[in-house]
Amino acid sequence: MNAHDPHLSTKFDDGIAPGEELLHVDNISLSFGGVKAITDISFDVLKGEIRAIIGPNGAGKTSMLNVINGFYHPQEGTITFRGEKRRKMKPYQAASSGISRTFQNVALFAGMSTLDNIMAGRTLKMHKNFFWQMWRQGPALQEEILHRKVVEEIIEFLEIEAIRKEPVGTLPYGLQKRVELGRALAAEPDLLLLDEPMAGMNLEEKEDMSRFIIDVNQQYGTTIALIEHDMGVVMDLADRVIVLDYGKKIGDGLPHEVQSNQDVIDAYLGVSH
Amino acid sequence: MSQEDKAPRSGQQSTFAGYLALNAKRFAERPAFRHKDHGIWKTWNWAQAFEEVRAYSMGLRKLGLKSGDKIAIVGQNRPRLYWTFCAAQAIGAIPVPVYADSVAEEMAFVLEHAEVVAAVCQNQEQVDKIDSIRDEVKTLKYIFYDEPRGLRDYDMKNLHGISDVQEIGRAIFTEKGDEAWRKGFAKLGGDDVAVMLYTSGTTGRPKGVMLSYENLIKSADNANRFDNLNEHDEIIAYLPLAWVGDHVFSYAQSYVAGYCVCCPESPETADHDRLEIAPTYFFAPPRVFETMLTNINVRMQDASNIKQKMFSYFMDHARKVGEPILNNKDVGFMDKLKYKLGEFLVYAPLKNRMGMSKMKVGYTAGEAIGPEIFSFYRSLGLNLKQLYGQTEASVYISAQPDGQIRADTVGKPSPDVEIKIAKSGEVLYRSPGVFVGYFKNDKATRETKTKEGWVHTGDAGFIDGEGHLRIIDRAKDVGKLKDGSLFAPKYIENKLKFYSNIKEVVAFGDDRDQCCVFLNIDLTSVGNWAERNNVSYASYQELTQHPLVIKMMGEHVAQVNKDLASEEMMSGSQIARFLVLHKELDPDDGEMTRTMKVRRPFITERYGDLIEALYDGSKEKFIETEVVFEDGRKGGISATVSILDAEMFAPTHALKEAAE
Amino acid sequence: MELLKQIFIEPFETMYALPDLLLQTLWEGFVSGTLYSLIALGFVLIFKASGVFNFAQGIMVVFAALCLVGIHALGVPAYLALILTLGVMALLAMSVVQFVMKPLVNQPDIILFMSTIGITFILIAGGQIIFGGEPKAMITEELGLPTGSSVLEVSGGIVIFQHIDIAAAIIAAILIAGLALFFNKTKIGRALRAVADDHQAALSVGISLEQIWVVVWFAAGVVALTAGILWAAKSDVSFALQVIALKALPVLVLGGFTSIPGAIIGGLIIGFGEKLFDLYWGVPLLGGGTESWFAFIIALLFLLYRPEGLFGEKLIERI
Amino acid sequence: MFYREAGQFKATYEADSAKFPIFQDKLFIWFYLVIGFVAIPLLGNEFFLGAIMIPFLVFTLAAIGLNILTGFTGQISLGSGAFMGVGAYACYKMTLAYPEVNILIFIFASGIFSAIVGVFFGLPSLRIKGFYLVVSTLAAQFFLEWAFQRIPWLYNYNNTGAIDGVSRWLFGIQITGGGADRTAQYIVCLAIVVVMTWFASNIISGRIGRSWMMIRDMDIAAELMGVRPLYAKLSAFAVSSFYCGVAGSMMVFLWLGAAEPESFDYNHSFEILFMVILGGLGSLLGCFLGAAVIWILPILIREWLPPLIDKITPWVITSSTADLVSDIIIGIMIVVFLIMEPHGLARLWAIIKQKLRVWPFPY
Repeated sequence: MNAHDPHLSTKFDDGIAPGEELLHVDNISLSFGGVKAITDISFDVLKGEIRAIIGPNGAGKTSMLNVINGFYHPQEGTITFRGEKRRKMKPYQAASSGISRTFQNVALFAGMSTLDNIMAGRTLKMHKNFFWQMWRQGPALQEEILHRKVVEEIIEFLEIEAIRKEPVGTLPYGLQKRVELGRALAAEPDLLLLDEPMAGMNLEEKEDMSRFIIDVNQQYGTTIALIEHDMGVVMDLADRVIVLDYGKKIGDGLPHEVQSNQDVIDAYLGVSH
Repeated sequence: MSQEDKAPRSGQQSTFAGYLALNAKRFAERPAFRHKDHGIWKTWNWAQAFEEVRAYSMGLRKLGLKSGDKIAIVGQNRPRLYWTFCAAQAIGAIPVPVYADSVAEEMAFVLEHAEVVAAVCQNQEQVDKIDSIRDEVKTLKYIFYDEPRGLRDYDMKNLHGISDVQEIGRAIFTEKGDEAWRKGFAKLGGDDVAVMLYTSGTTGRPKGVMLSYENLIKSADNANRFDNLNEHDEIIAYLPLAWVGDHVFSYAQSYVAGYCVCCPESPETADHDRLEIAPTYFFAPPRVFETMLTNINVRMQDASNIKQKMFSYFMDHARKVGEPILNNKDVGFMDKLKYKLGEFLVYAPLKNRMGMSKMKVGYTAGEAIGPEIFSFYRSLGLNLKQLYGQTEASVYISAQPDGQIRADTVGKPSPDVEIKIAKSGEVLYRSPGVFVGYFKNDKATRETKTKEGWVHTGDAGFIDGEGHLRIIDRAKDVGKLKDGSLFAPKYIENKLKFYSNIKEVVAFGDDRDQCCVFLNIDLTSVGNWAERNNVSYASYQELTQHPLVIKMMGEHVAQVNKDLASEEMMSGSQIARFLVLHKELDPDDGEMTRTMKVRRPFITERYGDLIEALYDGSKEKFIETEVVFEDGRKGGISATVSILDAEMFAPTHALKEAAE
Repeated sequence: MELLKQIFIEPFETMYALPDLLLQTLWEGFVSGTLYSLIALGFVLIFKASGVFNFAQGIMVVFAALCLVGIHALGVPAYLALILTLGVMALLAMSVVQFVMKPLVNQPDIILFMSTIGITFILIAGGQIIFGGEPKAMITEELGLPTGSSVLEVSGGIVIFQHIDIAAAIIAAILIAGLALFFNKTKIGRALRAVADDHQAALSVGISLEQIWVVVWFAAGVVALTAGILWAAKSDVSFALQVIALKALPVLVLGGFTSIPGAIIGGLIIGFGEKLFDLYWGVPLLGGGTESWFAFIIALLFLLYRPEGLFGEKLIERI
Repeated sequence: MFYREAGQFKATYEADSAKFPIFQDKLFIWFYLVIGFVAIPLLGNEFFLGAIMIPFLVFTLAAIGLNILTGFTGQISLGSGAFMGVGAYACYKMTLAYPEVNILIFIFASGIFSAIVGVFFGLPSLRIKGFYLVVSTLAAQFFLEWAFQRIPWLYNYNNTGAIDGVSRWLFGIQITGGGADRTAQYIVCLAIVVVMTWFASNIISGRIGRSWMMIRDMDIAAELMGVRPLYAKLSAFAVSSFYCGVAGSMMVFLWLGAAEPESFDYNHSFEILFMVILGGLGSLLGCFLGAAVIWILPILIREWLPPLIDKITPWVITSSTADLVSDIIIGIMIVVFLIMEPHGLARLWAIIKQKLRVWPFPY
């Protein structure tokens, strides 16, 4: 039945073999009006892994994500993504080069339904011009339906069938986060940035979300960089962990290595610098 | 209906594969299956369904499955799982549907007992479950799955997607045609076992009921004729595949009549999907009708005053004339007119919201339905009926013919069914639907089925003056209080359960001084009540022990006692004391069966302390209970449960007689 | 070539040749600039304290002036009429807060903005029904404001300074200084700023949002009244004034929405700019009448260059 | 109550994403189309068509234009009156230059000119948001108004400084200029509005419409999903101004027959904004409802209020006072709607419809 339909179930292929370097961040420094948010941070993300960035509040985690997807422009340093080196880019350029993300405080399109929100994630994949859109027949409709099918796969994947046509504004927080993940996934990203995907969730929701993140990683082979506050979750989820504190990198390695790193322990226990 | 409907249908077939082939010819373009999948209803007509099943079946054979092999089916209602029945049967294999939500241990027992060779799973979750019990089920060789999600990287031997199997089958078909395959099932039929259904059973281990082709086809054909079902009907398949009802309604009858089976997208969306499809034939256990009515009432309570008034005005009118109109009785012109107005303003919209606008006939069975609930639906003009059935009978024992519907009976014997009442009061029946036997359990077969073909239902009942069967209780449950009064726990329980605030009841009394009950509140209904009355509570447990809740329960119990007092046989077993349980009875904890029937012995054991407290006069009792969470973890909850005396009444039937 | 000459050379030749005309234009620009600043100040007050972009500020100017003239026309002495008008403005402030701001608290800014357009409509139509639509003369003398003019001779020509203009500049300066003091030095002024920064925090330290709003709307009313009197003293009180009042918007754009000094400097830039442009470029090249759009186009160009205004704070967007 | 959705299932994505997925809604639409195209031309008199229906349609189209920008893309504009003017003047100049070309072509082509102007004044929206944009669009308003007055070429050096609808024919019926057939004008207007509403709803439900709404709801997230703000905002400005432009040329050629610069002053921009707010931001249906209320209410008040006041009170009011009264009522309605139902009449209708769908339940 589905043999000829487009599928998400093929792994997103970007020509980079698993385990090779997908993203490399070199000596990034970022400041706002003299206040340093990030100081000289370097790290890499390998294709196919789940990379976690952790650290106490105000450690510069979100700023780091914002730099990666072009929302903030670092004063120093470069970012190499899929072999292309750059310092400055516009967010939509980041999006079109294959970086997609979710937000700490859910940033859904509140006036639209779950379906439309996830369809929004397909924006970059849709090309039919204005005049076809105006008629909404033939190619434009075909394109719309083609992408609807992909979106429906995501809806099924995230088990949100029941809220397909609900306006997202009315959904409970946990579901909103799930829809947001769906939207990011709809872009078929090479690199998926998740900003505190489990913030404000209860235990059950956290478990669900962890499962989805792992599923995304395994089924689509998507490389994931995520920020998380909760150490416990990260240790189970991530392949490798970076620890930031006060905008500096204080640890980088496998979860258990990082966990036993004295600097990291101090940072989390709040030992003064 | 016209005479044609009464005439025997052309092309009687002996197997379901035969019917499928027939339907592919006679109803080629009519829809056979619908499935809400990825947001829209995908439809297969009979011709397509035939091709799908043929490819599937031929693929199965190619992979090495053969006649007599048992194939387990694990999952929710999905077209491909329904196809599995026929695909397996066509090569002589025997499908064994299993409750998808049963825990691994339960499943292991069934699979092991049935000696299944292959398991067809809906998705990764089920595959994992089956895989985890592989060691126990030595015979299991193959696992098939419907939804490939997450299974891509499984490195498991003999794991195939159904669509892969179909590919294999298609290849063979293009190469060699389907002659050999058709011949394979042509010689089947009659007493050959078509399916094995494991009854959950209120006691002991599940038993594998073997039903033959003749059992199923005969019953299905009779039932279709009884209710004039044909290829234009649609049914929504949402009940467990392993349950005989679903097997007969959504499989056997569908194949025989050629009607369309619609599978909802997911259990959560089942209600909405029913609304979209608007089935013409609908089955639900009383519980479902009850929940629907509760939801209607709860939602109406939030409606504006005018709307509420309008609603209750027209519902009162429906109660008065709705059933007579449905039964084609004469009512006054004004009443008819008012009913028409009510139809426009209330009844039709209500049926529309419930997805029952097109319902030709609906059934409820499995348990007694509250008379209020039953007549509510009927008064709306819905042809809701009751039937009485068992797995061992291929469902139908008795059913209510159109125009002879009463809440307290389960109807007249179904076509070709004979019923007799044993001296003990137990109901016995004999019919073409009577099962072949229990798999690997001759002893149980002999205990249940006599040499003459009579089957013990295990239920006590009687035939009333109009020839309708009435069921009182499980035969073995009907007992006596120490003072000799008759004690029918189910009867009492049902009376209580008819209150929307009460979800479940367990009555005790056999061989005891008096009758006492456990109550389970209905969280939807009581929670809503609490909201409206500003009763605050932090947990289910707290709500159950709230003085106002207990008071309300006490009032319900008193009302039931008053009822009982008016009945000659029952006035002796009025409820003396009651308590409200601090936790909901739950199949995960083993307190109920998967079909949501109370497991009395288990409860007697588990809550022994509470029962004791009911009879020793205590005012309250502390209890600690172990519970199993959804993910399988275990935990404990504890509470102090209040125990109260119920208001009892002097027998009124005697007084009435005296007054006359 | 001819055009370039007309744009880049001839205007300056004219300026040099007729310094009295230049000086007169500059003075007029200065006076209208002060008045723009004053109107813009009304916007800034409300915007700072409640984040509301009060589109009705322009019509409040007209309404206040009309009210004053109208009450005086009933035979009420000028100063009493002034006090009564202040009362009306207070009443207006309270009604706006009670019936519009309070019910709309926590709504998106855009909704609040649109509600002030609604208020504009009500005030325009209401003002016309109560006071009539025809232009009226301002009661300049009765209020003790100077009339007449002084003449200054400049290299062969004369420059006329209307006394009312001088008074206007002085009164505007005093009012602005007073407001600046009020904001920086008084307790309630500081509270206003606290509210603007963080509603929740302000509430938690016991500042009543409602009172604050009434105060700022009233203050904006007073500013509007002053602007109305001064402007109408130069022309007449009429509804055409509200279009002029709209020019406070480009002033805000230049100055930044939250900055009082910005409002002053922005007003002056617009005031000087539009007079000079119209005289030296508009009339000879474009047929005149450019004052209606000059301010807006300047603001537009400025926006492209520096969206946050001259003195506005640069926002760092967070996600 | 009227809705009977049970059994209306969707077997294809086309059907699922149809404009009127519910059968009863389809019926309503056909009903309204029949009323609009058949009943009204047959029954309506000169006054009803000329003073109520045609202006209603013209303003509906302008409101759709503004709603695309403000309601769907979240960019406020107070320049729609002037954009209408651009359309009107462009159409006037074109039909004078090429009298033989069908006027309908020019009515549509005039939209292109106002789209170009709209894009120009929309440029600042790339850098600025919200209130600042009001200033930019007011700049368009005042500058264009000035241009209509001061550039004689635009009004063909008429002594009056006004433009008038030259006479043009369509299928042998005079549809513009003095003595044009009102009924024909009405039908042309209705056809244009129906077609353009259909286009608008198509665009809105597709990729471009979605990217507008993404910008409106959360511009940062939109950008990070790959929406280029430049394209999204400017396309909204272009489409919006196109609609306003067509509405403007309809106003001159199919309704008023003539226009002067004041016909496009900023009061018109307000009026259209009010239609959008009252009707419902982000709703096409709202444009119809808003235009109906804002256009028809004052007419009713003007007709009914003076005699009524005359009869029941000792006072006498003129019809211009009645106009002021309706202004106040509209102002109050705006405030009340913003407080009670910020999404306007369309949302009100949506709520009623929802109630009817779930009838007799409240939700």
